[in-house]
Amino acid sequence: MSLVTATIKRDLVIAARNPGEWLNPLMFFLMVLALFPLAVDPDPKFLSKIAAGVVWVAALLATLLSLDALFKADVEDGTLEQWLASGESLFAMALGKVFVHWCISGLPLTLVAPLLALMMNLPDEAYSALFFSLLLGTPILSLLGAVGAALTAGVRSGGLLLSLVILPLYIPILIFGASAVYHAGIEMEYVGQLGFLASFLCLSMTLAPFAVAGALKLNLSR
Amino acid sequence: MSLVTATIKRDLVIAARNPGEWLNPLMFFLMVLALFPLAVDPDPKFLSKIAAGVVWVAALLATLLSLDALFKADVEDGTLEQWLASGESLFAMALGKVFVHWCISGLPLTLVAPLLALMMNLPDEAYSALFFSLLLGTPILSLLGAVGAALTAGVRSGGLLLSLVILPLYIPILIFGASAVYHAGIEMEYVGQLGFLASFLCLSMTLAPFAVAGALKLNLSR
Amino acid sequence: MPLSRPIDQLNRFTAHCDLSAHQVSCERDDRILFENLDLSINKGDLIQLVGPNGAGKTTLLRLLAGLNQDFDGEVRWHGKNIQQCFQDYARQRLYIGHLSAIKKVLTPLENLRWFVSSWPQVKEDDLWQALEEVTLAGYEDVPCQQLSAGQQRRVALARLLITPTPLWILDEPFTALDKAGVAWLEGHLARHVSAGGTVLITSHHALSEIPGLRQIELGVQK
Amino acid sequence: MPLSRPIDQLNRFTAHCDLSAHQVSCERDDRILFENLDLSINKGDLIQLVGPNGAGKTTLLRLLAGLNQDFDGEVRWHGKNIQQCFQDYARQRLYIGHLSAIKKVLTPLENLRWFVSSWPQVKEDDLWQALEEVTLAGYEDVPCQQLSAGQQRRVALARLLITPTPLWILDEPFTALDKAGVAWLEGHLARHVSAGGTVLITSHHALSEIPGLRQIELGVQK
Amino acid sequence: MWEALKRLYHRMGSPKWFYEISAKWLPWFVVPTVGFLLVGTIWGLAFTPADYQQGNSFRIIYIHVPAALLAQSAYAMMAIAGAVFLIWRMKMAAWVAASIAPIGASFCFLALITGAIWGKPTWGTWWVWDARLTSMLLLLFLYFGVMALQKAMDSEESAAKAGAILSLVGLVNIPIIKYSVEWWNTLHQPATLKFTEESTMAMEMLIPLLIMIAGFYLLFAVLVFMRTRNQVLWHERKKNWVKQYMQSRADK
Amino acid sequence: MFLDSYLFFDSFADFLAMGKHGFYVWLCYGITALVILANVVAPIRQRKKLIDQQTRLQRREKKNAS
Ligand code: HEM
Ligand SMILES: Nc1ncnc2c1ncn2[C@@H]1O[C@H](COP(=O)(O)OP(=O)(O)OP(=O)(O)O)[C@@H](O)[C@H]1O
Ligand SMILES: Nc1ncnc2c1ncn2[C@@H]1O[C@H](COP(=O)(O)OP(=O)(O)OP(=O)(O)O)[C@@H](O)[C@H]1O
Ligand SMILES: [Mg+2]
Ligand SMILES: [Mg+2]
Repeated sequence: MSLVTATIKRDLVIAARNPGEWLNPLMFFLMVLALFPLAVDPDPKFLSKIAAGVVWVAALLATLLSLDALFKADVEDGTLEQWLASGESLFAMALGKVFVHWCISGLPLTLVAPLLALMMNLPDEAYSALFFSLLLGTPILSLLGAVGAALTAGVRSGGLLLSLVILPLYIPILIFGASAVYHAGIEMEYVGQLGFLASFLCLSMTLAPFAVAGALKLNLSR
Repeated sequence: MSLVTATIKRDLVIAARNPGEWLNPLMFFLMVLALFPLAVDPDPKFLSKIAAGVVWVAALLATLLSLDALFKADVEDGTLEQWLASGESLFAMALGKVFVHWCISGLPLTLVAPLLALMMNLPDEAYSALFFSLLLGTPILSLLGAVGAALTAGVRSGGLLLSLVILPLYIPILIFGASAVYHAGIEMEYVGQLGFLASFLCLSMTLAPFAVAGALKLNLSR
Repeated sequence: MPLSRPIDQLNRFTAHCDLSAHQVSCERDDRILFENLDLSINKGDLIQLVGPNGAGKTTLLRLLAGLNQDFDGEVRWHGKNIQQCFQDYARQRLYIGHLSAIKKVLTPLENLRWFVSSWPQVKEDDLWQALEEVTLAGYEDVPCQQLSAGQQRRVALARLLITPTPLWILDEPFTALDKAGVAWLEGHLARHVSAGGTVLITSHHALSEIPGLRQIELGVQK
Repeated sequence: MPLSRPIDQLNRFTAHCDLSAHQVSCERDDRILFENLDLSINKGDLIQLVGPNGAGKTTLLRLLAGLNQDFDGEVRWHGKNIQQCFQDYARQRLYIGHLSAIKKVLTPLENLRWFVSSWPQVKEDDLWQALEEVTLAGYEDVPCQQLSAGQQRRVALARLLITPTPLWILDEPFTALDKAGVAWLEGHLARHVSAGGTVLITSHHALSEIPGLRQIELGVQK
Repeated sequence: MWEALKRLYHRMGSPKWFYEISAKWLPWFVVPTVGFLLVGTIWGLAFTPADYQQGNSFRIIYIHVPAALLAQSAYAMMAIAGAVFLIWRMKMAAWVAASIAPIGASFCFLALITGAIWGKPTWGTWWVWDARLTSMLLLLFLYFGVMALQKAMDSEESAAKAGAILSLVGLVNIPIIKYSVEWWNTLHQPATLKFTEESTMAMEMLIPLLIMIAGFYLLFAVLVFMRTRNQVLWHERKKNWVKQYMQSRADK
Repeated sequence: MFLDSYLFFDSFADFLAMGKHGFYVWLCYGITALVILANVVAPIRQRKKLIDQQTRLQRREKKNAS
């Protein structure tokens, strides 16, 4: 077993021992969704109109929050140092970490979103669009987020800094994701949006791990 | 100089050395505001309707995120242990910490919110309501948040757990705060909502520090 | 480390030490660490807890310092249960554990200033002298994150020179100190004891012969 | 700690050590830590870096391990710059720093399993034996957060029994170990050296006489 | 030719050379900067006729457009300097990148604030979620992210590398962000609010605009020079040439 | 002056008023002036501070050496 697969396995075991790691993003997602009707307007027609956007915003914020811990623990307890010392490919490591992160944040979120969209009175036609846009979009969120997390891993009060660094990069995904769902809701074509998400996913899958690896190396010279 | 004032001073110095501590919540606030038009609908009339709610939700989330670091650093580097060992009043310490937190998160947020509300096309009549509701509301957010932060201080991946613990407590403040602003916008009375916020502030100022002190003591028996 | 001046502040404390443990028992995870321990610690004692790793030295120390209430039996200060006279007890003993309570962004001087804020009689000048004595002269204005492991420990130990408490409770104080530092600390402990103070430490380090030295062995039964 | 079985794995490594530093200089914050250092480390060497706190021992160690590139000069492994043959070098040396890379929620066994994942020849049985040898038998299934400081260090040191690398680079490995542990580790280092391995450590601890022991003093000029 | 370029590159990598040559160049930049800005401002404010639709408020264009153009190209320059630093480890490039960040951010801020002020008389509102405004706002966020990251890092080396990585990731994303925001905007907002078309701009309005654009770019160069010179002094403070330089200033 | 004929405004008051848009135009130009000024002053002050600090340091070092 190589160090990469061992790390993936280890991180999944840790997540299994700390159910909070994957339950908390879900709960946060749920709560942000619940805030809107309370703060703005609980009228079902109104909600149905904003559902697509709000679900996507909530998913984005939930992912953002779970990112903070992605590398921080590894930096603090010396795991990352051992990674760097081991001489194995940081690219593979980055991809592995992102994969685990997606498994415990993006994936559960994607699976649960259709249920929660019920609360927001999402039009019936939009459910499949919601599911597929999240399925394609959340890995991008994890990939881009990992870049920010790696950059801010060694930094005090990194959580907010991370949001600052990452949010502008998330905008295109938000726009296309939300618009796919919205268009599905008014029975319009949404293949284009999904296509954009898919190609962006490919792009970020090839480029983001490089940036992550470079950023992690910053911890070398501490 | 007592340990409480020394701590307040020290924390303010630290915040001054790390401008991120108070700038980042502001930036996050701004960004969350920007997400909504992008994800939902940029139509000014529509925005003007949801402005009150969205500004309050964004303020709430920004405060929430800045809470994570409130006690965590103190627990990890042993400062809290020294506090407990010193035998000084934990109530005073809790109030002091909350005060500093409000100074570097709630206060700047309150001051900047009217400017940002411009971008959400908030009705002209609602500005003073926005300001005063935030002025009364953000200290409550800090106080209640400190309870959650103290409870989750010793916990791994506490950030999200904190949100879970705290969000339900934030709901009433959100409802009254947002409704004050919304009512001001449609030229209705909003003194009642502000009155609620004021009395809730008094209540939480007397009770929350006890809860914080109790929660911090949990860290004793580690 | 040269001792450049008479340690006048050692004689500042007026109270003397009278700490006793009565039938103290403690178990963790079904393993009994110690059982029905009786202990009496008085003026002029220098007590070293020894024992293999995991014997329960840290646990006993924290319990005697009043930082851990998860045990059976009683710890008394001048005949009273320490939890009943905690404020009084806290002002007469100094606890330095594994965590140093040092803020990394602050300078050694600023850190010390916080530590002594409960003792108004301590002068600014004393702080400078204390730093000089632990050979940190010249580092007064360097943020602590730029100090080496041993230098950071010295900042924490500088408190032994300025806080006028008779009882010192130290957990592994020799960690990370170089030879000169160890010699200095041993000398300093001896001086404190001979001036009527009391010291309670854990250390795997073999202390040189100091009058009054008593060893308590834990965890031999294992 | 009884040595219950012959350490056959020590002879598993085939490569031998040939590490050299050429004109290495390093400065931090305007202070020169060392200048134009030449060093040659070969098979059978046991090198102890000594020097006062802040002399630059850790810095030199990390630099020789290839974990710090912020210096002038060159470090070579078998005549090649270590950055050019990093993968090769990394597989032949073991670095254990201040941070232990131990995940607190995992058990000692799980932690070890991760550490050795790069060496497929290591058997599960070896892990159990290694834990037994560091007297952690019976703790295999206890989460590491419940272990004492010294026990956690033993988990990290158990790697010395299983990873078949000729060169060991250890930063303060004696920290937190009890007397028996120190004696065991000294013996183990001696055995490694006599079996043709190489050890490079920093320690303030006075090592007993071991054949091949060489001390390098840093930071005397200060 | 190639050799000459290579020599120039190596010299640019030398902080001392840069410090000395920039001292000679600075006046040659400052004078035209002041000239262009003065002429452009006076011309734009007092001599061009008012726009037949927007009246005199259109005079804001002489700040707004140059600032907006500059803010965008400054980001690209910062990212490219970052890349040069990452690839060739040229420290000068890192210092230039660090100097550009606050300047670019302040021009971005200028574009936004003048746009907002201009919006009030023309559109009756300070802010609308128009494509260009929104992507400008996101650009400002990108700048802030880079600056905050650089500030948060303890070591200068890490700060430079982190800033470079982030600005490169941002550079890849800028076209994507712009494209998505424009696509989103055409979706939601039919063209009710539109900037005046550039092609229809009269010559007498265009010339001062071009002068102002030139002035802003020159100003940018001057500011980058000044900041980079400080960076050089700071980072090279232990080198002999800086010590001697300080000494000679102290003796004077 | 010959430029007078090219001037758009008839009087200085007109110029200030900018046909009801004076507030917006002058606000823009004012803010711009401030931002540019701040951008110019900041590096100058930084440079001064840096040089002061370094020369003081060097003087101290020299004193220590001798
Ligand atoms: C906060 C508000 C605004 C922002 C952030 C903003 C942003 C921009 C940007 C980024 C450009 C450069 C476009 C390019 O690269 O080609 C630009 C150009 C321009 N803006 Fe604005 N703008 C704002 C408000 C306004 C308003 C209210 C007007 C006038 C009614 C206006 C008129 C123009 C004109 C005439 C141009 C140049 C024409 C062109 O390049 O197509 N802007 N603006
Ligand atoms: N948080 C905890 N939960 C459960 N058990 C714990 C916890 N902390 C410590 N223990 C157990 O208590 C025992 C004593 O730990 P303690 O830290 O007091 O040992 P120690 O004598 O200080 O050892 P060392 O010499 O390694 O510092 C250990 O065996 C450990 O397993
Ligand atoms: N991150 C850093 N930034 C700046 N200076 C640093 C940094 N880390 C260490 N230093 C400086 O480098 C010097 C050497 O530190 P190092 O940790 O190598 O010392 P050491 O010899 O290991 O000391 P110790 O015995 O206390 O462990 C110290 O004086 C410290 O001030
Ligand atoms: Mg212990
Ligand atoms: Mg060290």
